[in-house]
Amino acid sequence: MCYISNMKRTYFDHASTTPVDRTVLDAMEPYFIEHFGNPSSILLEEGGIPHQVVDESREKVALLIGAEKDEIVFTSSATESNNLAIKGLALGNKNRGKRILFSDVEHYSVINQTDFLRGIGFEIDFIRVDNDGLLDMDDLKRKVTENTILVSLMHANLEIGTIQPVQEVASFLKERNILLHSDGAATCGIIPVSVKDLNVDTMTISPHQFYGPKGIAALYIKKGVRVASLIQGGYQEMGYRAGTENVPAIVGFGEAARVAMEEMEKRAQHLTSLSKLLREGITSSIDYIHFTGHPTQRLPGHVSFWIEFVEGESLLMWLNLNGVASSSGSACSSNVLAVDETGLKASHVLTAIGVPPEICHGSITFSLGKDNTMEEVEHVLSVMPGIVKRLRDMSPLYEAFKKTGKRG
Amino acid sequence: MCYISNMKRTYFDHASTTPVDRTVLDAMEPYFIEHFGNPSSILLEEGGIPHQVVDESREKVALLIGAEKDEIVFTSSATESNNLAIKGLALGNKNRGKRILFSDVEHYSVINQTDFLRGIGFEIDFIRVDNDGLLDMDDLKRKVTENTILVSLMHANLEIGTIQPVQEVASFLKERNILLHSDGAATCGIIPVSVKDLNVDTMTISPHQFYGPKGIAALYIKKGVRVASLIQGGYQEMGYRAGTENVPAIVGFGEAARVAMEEMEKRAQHLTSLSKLLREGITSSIDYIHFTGHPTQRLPGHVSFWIEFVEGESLLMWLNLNGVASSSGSACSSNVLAVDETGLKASHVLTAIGVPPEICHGSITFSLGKDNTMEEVEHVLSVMPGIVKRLRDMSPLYEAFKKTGKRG
Amino acid sequence: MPQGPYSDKVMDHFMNPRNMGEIEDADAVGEVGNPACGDVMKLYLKIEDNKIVDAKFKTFGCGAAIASSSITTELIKGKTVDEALKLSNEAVAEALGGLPPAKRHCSVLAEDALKNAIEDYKKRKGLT
Amino acid sequence: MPQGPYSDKVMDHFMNPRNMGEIEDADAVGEVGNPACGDVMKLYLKIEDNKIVDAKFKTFGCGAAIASSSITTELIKGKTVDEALKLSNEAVAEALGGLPPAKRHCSVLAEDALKNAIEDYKKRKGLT
Ligand SMILES: Cc1ncc(COP(=O)(O)O)c(C=O)c1O
Ligand SMILES: Cc1ncc(COP(=O)(O)O)c(C=O)c1O
Repeated sequence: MCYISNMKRTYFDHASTTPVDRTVLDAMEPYFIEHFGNPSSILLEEGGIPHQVVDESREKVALLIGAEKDEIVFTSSATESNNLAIKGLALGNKNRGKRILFSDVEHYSVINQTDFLRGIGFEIDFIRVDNDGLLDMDDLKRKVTENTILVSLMHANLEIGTIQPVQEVASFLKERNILLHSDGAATCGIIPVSVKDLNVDTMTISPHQFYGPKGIAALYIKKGVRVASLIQGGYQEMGYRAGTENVPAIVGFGEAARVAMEEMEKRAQHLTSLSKLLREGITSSIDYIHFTGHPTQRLPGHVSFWIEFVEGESLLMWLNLNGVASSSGSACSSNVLAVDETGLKASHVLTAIGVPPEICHGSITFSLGKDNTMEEVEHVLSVMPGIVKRLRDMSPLYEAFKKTGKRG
Repeated sequence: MCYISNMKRTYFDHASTTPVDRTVLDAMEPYFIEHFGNPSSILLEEGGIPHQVVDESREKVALLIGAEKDEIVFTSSATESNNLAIKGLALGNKNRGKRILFSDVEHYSVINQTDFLRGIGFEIDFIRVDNDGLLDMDDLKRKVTENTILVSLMHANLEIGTIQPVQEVASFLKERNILLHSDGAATCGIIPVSVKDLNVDTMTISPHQFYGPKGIAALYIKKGVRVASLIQGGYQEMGYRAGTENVPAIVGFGEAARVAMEEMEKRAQHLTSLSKLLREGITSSIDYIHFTGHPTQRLPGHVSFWIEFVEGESLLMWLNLNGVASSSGSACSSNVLAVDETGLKASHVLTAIGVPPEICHGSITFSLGKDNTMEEVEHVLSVMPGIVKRLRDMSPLYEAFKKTGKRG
Repeated sequence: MPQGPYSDKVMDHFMNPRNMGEIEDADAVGEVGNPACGDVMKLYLKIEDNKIVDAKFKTFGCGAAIASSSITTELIKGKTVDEALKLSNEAVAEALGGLPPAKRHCSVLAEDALKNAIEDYKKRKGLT
Repeated sequence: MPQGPYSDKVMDHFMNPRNMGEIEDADAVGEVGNPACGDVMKLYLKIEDNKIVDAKFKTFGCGAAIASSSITTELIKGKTVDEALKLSNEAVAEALGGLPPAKRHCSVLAEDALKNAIEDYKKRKGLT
């Protein structure tokens, strides 16, 4: 779909995935060929270095979130971590109760477990969020029952950027002896995270959102918390997750974690100043625009909004044609390759924050990264108004609005 | 544990893992940084090439085993593939019955699912093998009941090398409408495999045994067969397996599959001639040695045995000190880092083929690879007799045997 | 360069929509879709002697919806009303070089918009 | 180079076992373990004036078992029988620079072999 070839790209979709840092890739390289050995073969010379570097990476990942080394379990993705956490906590604690609560804005890798969990005897309910995307504490209190064993509340949502009051929720739950899983895919490696302060029982960490490799992630499991394994086999990852260790990816994860800790403050400052400009620029040049998520409790470098009379996928495609990569919670774009139309529902996150589906037709998320520049922000600001105008000129809804002053 | 440093290594443990081929790593490289995009972001230019190469790799993997492209689901490891296959087939077909049969020689990633499956209401039974490790068809027939929905029979076992009569078992099962999963981690990419001829419903494929990367594997799922997903989330892998695709690893898998197909015959010939020499050499220089597995229906380049009065771990360690990497089904070596002694049971595979535990104390497996040489075989043959003598001289069991002529 | 989910034809019509706009004195107007579902198509026809002499559209929707509207105006121009009525959604999708399965409903929407407009025409003419 | 599961001390005793062999005219012999479990240790002692003047072993088993036997012979040589009896498996493991958890039983086996040999000695002397 490259019509305007050779155009310099402005990548504002770091929430989706990031390139691997050169230093991270360099760290990984020796473990494909030179030190390719199986870390479980510890009686062989070939296993020695791989075993050791897996251990060192575990330490680095633990440091990033203030955990102990043996509280870190490597998995293959944030999705797997979320599945291990929720199914594992559910199955490991099923004698204490069968009721599980998800926030309304959890990622698909949490909410789409609902059918599986119901199929094996659990009961799922959802907790509301307010218009800024923050968990509704009153609704939480209403929905917690004697039978409740587990709550899943993500640390931050990548579509709207809101950071949840995880610590506050944890305090409430601990008093009732209810477990708390938090999906930190959007926060760990990006903002400071301390699992001890947050007081969570499990937390998902995903390096391909902070310049680490894909195909690897981790789950923090607090010492003493019972988590049943989802994938059984050999005795890797202290029995929580079987399968030969993906050594190069684990090493890359460790290196990405180390660099992220070192540069976190610097990166966040850069992101915050760029996104401030971006937001201000959009606000002043486009009317009928609505920013989503919490105004201050949000991810750095994250700007999300929807625009009246503009459909998300078309906007995303036009931005792309102008060299800008963004993402869209639009009904269409997320699942355009689905086998049928069942994937084409409005974003559950937008619905949850009360965005009216008859006026909003998809949001756009710009998630900036450490290598983005002021020039890139200016480029986006220079193309946005024209695209919006073009799409509105073409829209019968906008035509009707102009004639009647009425929406929807 | 490198006491004899700088010694040239003879790597005879390809069954455990292989180095990544240089051509495979070269193929992977562009997808870490240059084409790092998320393949699901197909409306972005960044997603185009990643999406396309994932598709091409799927095709290459399919070709390797005679499947259709859309019958290949990427997972993170052979272990995950076995878990997806067995739990997925069980849950996807639970209305038809609750009984599942495993062969006695399945890998841990199959047999260690027993507790999980029983916990969600399934019944597991085991099918015996004969002394060569081949499935006992009579025992299969005895154990199949009306309630049986699934049998798991690996294609070949990496500890003893025996290749199972999968096709024959499939024919028997198809008549009874029973599903068949086969773990092809030891065969796909090494010997010719046709899922159509074998007539299996699902099959595991693992590239890190044939010079592909770790952290990626696949499950063949025959069209029309119901497999429930184990890891839910976004709509990747046709819904069978959620999570952002591990693009570089998938590309490496595809490339390894392509090269494996091309070189399979050449590699097998080389392996067969080397392993013949190795076996003959060992036979003529060491007494009281017992080769395991089937004499002819076995993996190329695979030599496995146990030696009376010689303990497996010590033998493995001495081989290692002499520059030779092997693996051992020895009680000790496999789980020396386990948290307690529960891992120190005799190999279930040796027990299954009727090796007496009071005489056999661990087997050794030499699994050769494409880059091994005649000189390396000769090196192993030159050090083996001395090591065996040394360990026997030290053994009170051998002392007793020499004095009394009695074993055990 | 690799192909995205959309054919070159879809991309061409998305980027350079044909006959986009309004016909002030249209002889027929069709409007289908629902803002809550994310797609609304409005089709304007100028009809002389039972022949479609001009067609324009306005569409709110995704790339496939815009392309489907655009190609539909091209396909029907110069056709008689009866010929136009025979235009199926499959023909629209085919003229676009195919649509992803999840986007087939966009071609259906285009067919519906056309039928709706022709109904309007017949109603105005007192033909129904 | 990275450390394997075993300490340098264990590796040293595994590769260069001290006092390996038989004492033909031993004053005490202890044998513990079970072939089916994979470890058998045999300890030979030469005892004069209640003092262990020589000790040798033969061991069938893993690296940790061999090292545990070897270090035990070193630790008890020159000790009185009563002093030797105080040797604990923890002391054996400690003298080896530690053992992996799954291998602790090997030091227990060494302690048992020693106790077994001293029992044999006492029996021969009519001390029990
Ligand atoms: C909050 C959150 N959790 C989990 C995931 C799943 O990550 P992956 O697809 O890498 O498994 C995502 C993906 O964007 C996410 O945003
Ligand atoms: C036959 C078989 N299946 C599955 C596996 C598991 O492979 P992995 O550890 O790569 O998941 C192995 C590992 O050696 C194996 O031999």
